[in-house]
Amino acid sequence: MDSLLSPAILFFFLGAFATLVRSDLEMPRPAARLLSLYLLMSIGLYGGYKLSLGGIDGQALAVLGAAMLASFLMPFGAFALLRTRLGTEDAAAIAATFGSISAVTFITAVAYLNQSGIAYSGYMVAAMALMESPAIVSGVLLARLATNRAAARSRETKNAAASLPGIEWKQLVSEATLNGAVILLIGSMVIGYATGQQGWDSVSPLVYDPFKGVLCLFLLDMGLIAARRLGDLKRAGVFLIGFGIVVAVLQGLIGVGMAWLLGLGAGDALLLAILFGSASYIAVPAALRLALPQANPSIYVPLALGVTFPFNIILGIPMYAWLIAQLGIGAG
Amino acid sequence: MDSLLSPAILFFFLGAFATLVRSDLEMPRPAARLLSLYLLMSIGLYGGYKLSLGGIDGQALAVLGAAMLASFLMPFGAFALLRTRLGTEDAAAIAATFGSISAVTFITAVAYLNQSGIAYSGYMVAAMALMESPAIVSGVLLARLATNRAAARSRETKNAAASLPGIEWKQLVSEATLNGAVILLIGSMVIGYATGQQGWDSVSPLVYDPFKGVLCLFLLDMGLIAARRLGDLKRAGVFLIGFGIVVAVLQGLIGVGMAWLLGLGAGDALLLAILFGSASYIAVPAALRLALPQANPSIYVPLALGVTFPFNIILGIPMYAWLIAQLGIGAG
Amino acid sequence: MDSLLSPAILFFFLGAFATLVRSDLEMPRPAARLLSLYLLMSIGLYGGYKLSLGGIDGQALAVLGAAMLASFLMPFGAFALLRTRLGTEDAAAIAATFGSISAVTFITAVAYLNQSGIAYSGYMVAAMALMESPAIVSGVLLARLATNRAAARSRETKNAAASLPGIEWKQLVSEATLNGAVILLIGSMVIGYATGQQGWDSVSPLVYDPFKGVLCLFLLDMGLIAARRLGDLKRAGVFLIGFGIVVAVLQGLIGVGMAWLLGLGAGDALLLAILFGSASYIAVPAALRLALPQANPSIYVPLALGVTFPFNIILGIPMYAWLIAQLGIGAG
Amino acid sequence: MRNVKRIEIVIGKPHEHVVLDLLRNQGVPGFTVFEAVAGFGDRGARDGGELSDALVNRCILTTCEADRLPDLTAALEPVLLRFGGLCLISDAQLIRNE
Amino acid sequence: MRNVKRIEIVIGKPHEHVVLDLLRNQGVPGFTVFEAVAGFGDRGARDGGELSDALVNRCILTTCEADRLPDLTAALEPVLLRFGGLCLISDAQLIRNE
Amino acid sequence: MRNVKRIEIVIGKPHEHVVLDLLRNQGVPGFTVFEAVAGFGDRGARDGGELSDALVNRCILTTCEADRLPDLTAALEPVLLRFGGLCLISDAQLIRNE
Ligand SMILES: Nc1ncnc2c1ncn2[C@@H]1O[C@H](COP(=O)(O)O)[C@@H](O)[C@H]1O
Ligand SMILES: Nc1ncnc2c1ncn2[C@@H]1O[C@H](COP(=O)(O)O)[C@@H](O)[C@H]1O
Ligand SMILES: Nc1ncnc2c1ncn2[C@@H]1O[C@H](COP(=O)(O)O)[C@@H](O)[C@H]1O
Ligand code: NA
Ligand code: NA
Ligand code: NA
Repeated sequence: MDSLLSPAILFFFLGAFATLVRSDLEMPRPAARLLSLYLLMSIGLYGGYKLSLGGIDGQALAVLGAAMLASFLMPFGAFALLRTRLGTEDAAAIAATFGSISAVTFITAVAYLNQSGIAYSGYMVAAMALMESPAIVSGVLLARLATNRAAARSRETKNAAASLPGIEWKQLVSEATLNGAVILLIGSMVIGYATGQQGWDSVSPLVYDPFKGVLCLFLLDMGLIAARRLGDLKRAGVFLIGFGIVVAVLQGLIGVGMAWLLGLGAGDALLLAILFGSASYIAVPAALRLALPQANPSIYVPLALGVTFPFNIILGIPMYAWLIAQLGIGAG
Repeated sequence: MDSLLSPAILFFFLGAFATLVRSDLEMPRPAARLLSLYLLMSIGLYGGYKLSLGGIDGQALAVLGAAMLASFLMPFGAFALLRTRLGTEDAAAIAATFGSISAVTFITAVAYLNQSGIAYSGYMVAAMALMESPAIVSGVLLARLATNRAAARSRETKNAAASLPGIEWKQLVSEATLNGAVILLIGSMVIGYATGQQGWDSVSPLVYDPFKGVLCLFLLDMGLIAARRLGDLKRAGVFLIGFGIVVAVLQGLIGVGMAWLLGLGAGDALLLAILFGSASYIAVPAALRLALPQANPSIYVPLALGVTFPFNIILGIPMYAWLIAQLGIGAG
Repeated sequence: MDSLLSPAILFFFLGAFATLVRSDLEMPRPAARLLSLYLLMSIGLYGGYKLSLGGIDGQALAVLGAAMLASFLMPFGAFALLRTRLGTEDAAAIAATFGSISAVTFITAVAYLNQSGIAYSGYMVAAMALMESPAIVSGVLLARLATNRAAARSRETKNAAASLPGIEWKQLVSEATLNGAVILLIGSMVIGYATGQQGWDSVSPLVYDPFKGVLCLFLLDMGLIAARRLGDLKRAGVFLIGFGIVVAVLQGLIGVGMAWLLGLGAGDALLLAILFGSASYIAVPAALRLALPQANPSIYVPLALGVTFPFNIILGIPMYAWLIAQLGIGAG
Repeated sequence: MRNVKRIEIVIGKPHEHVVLDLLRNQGVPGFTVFEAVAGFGDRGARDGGELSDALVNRCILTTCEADRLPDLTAALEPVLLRFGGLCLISDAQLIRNE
Repeated sequence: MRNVKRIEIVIGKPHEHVVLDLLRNQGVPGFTVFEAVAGFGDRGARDGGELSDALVNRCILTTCEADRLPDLTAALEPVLLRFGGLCLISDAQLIRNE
Repeated sequence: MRNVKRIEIVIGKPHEHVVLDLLRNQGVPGFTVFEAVAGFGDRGARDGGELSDALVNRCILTTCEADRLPDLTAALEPVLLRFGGLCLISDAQLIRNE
């Protein structure tokens, strides 16, 4: 469990501590955005560069397909569970965030693998990028199916103005897939792939060498922000907090199982687990504000950011790594 | 034409693509400003450092003088052409932007030279810095000469309040030369020159090693912004778009000719061509808003940014490089 | 006095020059904040890393204790002097800023030592962090003691609403010690210490290699800002400007004396002198706005920023270094 | 100097373009957009702008003639009902190069 | 659309939380916060925000019912007297999902 | 709490100092400046602030006594005619440490 002692994780604790003791430490919003662009661009270029060395084979394609499908399907299960306690749109929104992924969790897992000397494949970055959007579509679909009749009933009342109109599918799919984070990630990967070794040599002094240091700065800010969301969590209640851990772990275990089925290496298995088990607080919320405007962002953002994210980077990553080693996945 | 395949250019395309598909990808304004300060400081320090190794000789002085003169004179020709279609102030403003230079185009050309292993001189950075301002002065002068009488005629009308009052030359020259970009560029060059090898060794891990990577991030943003200006361009019309390419190339060719006359090396010749043929969207617009407030920035900025800049970094640089090689300039 | 020729100091001059000639050069606020977070994090990690190599011995503890005590006591002398000319709260606020320290001055001194090849100890970073807060407490204490009776007298008048109510000591101490800069500094030091060599290797490409370059960018901005404060200084008058130099030097000399008493090495002696002799314009003002709201920030900030800071980085550092060498402190 | 209606609209950044399109359709002569650093309303706090636009609010300032106001508010109301946020309208005098 | 009081408060960033706590206690339905880039008042210029929050101003926009205004201003006045800044109150019409 | 005129001026950042000098000359007691992230008016869109100040708008909020208003607007009008932008004036009540 030495991930607990990496500088990046410790800076996350430092940020959370600063917020909890009511310090005025803060990272300006535009600075945080710049760091986040940097991280997405870096991981994209690196994935593309690794792909340019290896290439994509049948197994890679299988992983990509399975990842996308899982991202689309997982929200259905989560939604059913959430509907026992929450309204339609909130349930659909939370299900969507948990079907999608957290790029920062992925990046922290990559840093963990690098530090532990465990190899992983460039196409896992592609898997991450492809898992961002499908869950948004299924979230909206779920909300739509469930509210179809309710909307009809309330057509005359004032709330009708706020009810879901017919989904404009084209617009929805484009919003889901053309999200800034997705574009930057896929675009950087394509550029890293296209420019190969020569391109990598020219950009790696920015995107590779200082990467871990930048991750420290960014996780410091994540700590500041995540702890600020704890107030919202109190209102969310025990059920949701439990959901944010239990369902994340269940999805992570599905990822481990799928890695085993697909015969992935240990590094790729860890990354798949963390993709399945992480929840989005960047790409998905931005899309959901448009697609599910009645869902309350003060519920789905704090859950992904204040519960699942810290759980994953502190406990989830070493736990899955341990499990994968125990099961002997990729050890053949 | 392998400049098309450098990561920086590809990131420009990625940014433009993201805007065109209406993605929400964006670089926060303060982050873009920081990157732009970084690029100016870096190129200034590098030029100064190179100068400290070599020194300034007679040829260098001749280039600097010729560059400044050209920057002052070129707007007269452009203005005459533009007046056939546009009002005085708009014509003067566009002429000024095209007489001045684009630092980012220059920097992209420097990256191109580095990648192609072609040498160039440190004083070319000085030439760039010195070419920023003279065109602003000639632009204002042109507007003044042309509106002198019209202003007298309209003195009684309401528009008089908005007409050009007597130029305050001292203020104008100071605004033109004390522009932030000019000061940072020249100041960094002086500092790079004064602190020589020891200074360079202390700053190069910031200003040299990650330079190409930062250029990628910055060109990503340039792509985002340039594509956003395409709407303005439609209103500008075919004449102006044609102007933005044809006049740029004409001026670039004057640069090539002058390089030939002055007996410059191939790298310096390319940089001179690109200085002559590029148009300013940073330093000049800021000065013109004060000096020519009636000129419409939604015309002169999009032209320089949305037409001439992409043309130069995509086609102009390799084209001039090819021409210079064909003519055997600097190959002696 | 070759500190005058380091790029960082020259960029400070460049920034001041740009402001004085009314150039529009500026660093966006969020960018300056990011650089300042970087510098604090870097120096903290570096100090912690150095501590992890050496460790803390009795001498280190003596230095830390002496530094904290001095930071608490020095404001009493300064306050007595300032009360001859200023109101209670303004005097207390200025005394507090001069009892505290300037992290950027410290960092510039560290860069000076590195460049001159003079060694210093990791625990000096701890000394800096510990000296940030005590002076805030003594400043508030001084204001409280002095206004106790005055407040009673004016209780009936309108100004009473603005008079100092009973100090909430718990809140004050927490605000003083939980200031963002202090937390980041101490937190980074702890992380640097805890993660040792391995942690340092992973972050040093960000926090060490480009450090001097970032300092250039930051001092450029400090120059821009400091020169902008010169207008405020005129209103402050000759007495305060003299105070900003003479009292700074006196405190710096106390630092030199204490270094001699404690038997410190030359590098540590210089750092102690500069800690004693510098004044805070980051952490203390933020805390004072809450603790002494009647004190005018347009007096205490410009003094620390526009007088004492430039004096120290231009003349103070080389002067103390010269003195320490003359006195043979740390020389065997 | 003449009388106009001063209109300010607080809206989530993801919905900003909807309002701006609406204003353009209503023919307002111009607008100015500010970004909020924090907000609080029925749906909790909005201050997580460091990560995504989902929790960022913007404020749009615009003007219209008194007789155009009813049309504009009628068009605006369903948008605010659907996406949250608010609109404040007051009387003002305008100076401008028209 | 109904009549409310539009309230805007300019205050130093270090004192922002005092005002926000006060507003919450007074039961305002929501607020929006903007950050100023510069300010000038009795205590000189406020434009050194690059280094610390000490010289940063914020502006809080909120609303209240006309009959709640006296309570709110009574609570606000001592805070503004103590910490500086100002409060502007005007009449406005509100559109909102309530 | 007393009546004042609330004045807000939207102006290009390159011209901001002209307006601020004017306000100081007119003796306003203080002002607060905000930066816009976007603007639209007769001269097209203003949202290219990433590169230079040319396309950045600022908004200046200030107050003045009712009887000083005519002087102030008379001084302001030619500046707005020359440089573009606009000024909105409304009635407000002020709370402040004066
Ligand atoms: N009474 C109010 N005054 C000012 N801003 C408000 C008010 N109510 C809501 N807002 C703003 O509108 C946003 C959305 O409000 P809501 O949909 O109620 O959560 C909030 O985050 C605030 O920025
Ligand atoms: N008349 C005014 N109009 C607008 N803002 C003001 C006014 N007076 C003061 N301010 C703002 O309030 C802050 C504090 O004012 P003061 O306490 O007078 O220095 C200033 O920095 C300005 O941002
Ligand atoms: N009616 C309006 N309401 C609010 N802001 C406006 C309005 N008209 C113009 N502006 C602002 O003033 C700037 C300059 O306007 P213009 O000179 O008409 O292009 C615009 O970019 C807007 O930010
Ligand atoms: Na997931
Ligand atoms: Na040119
Ligand atoms: Na001190």
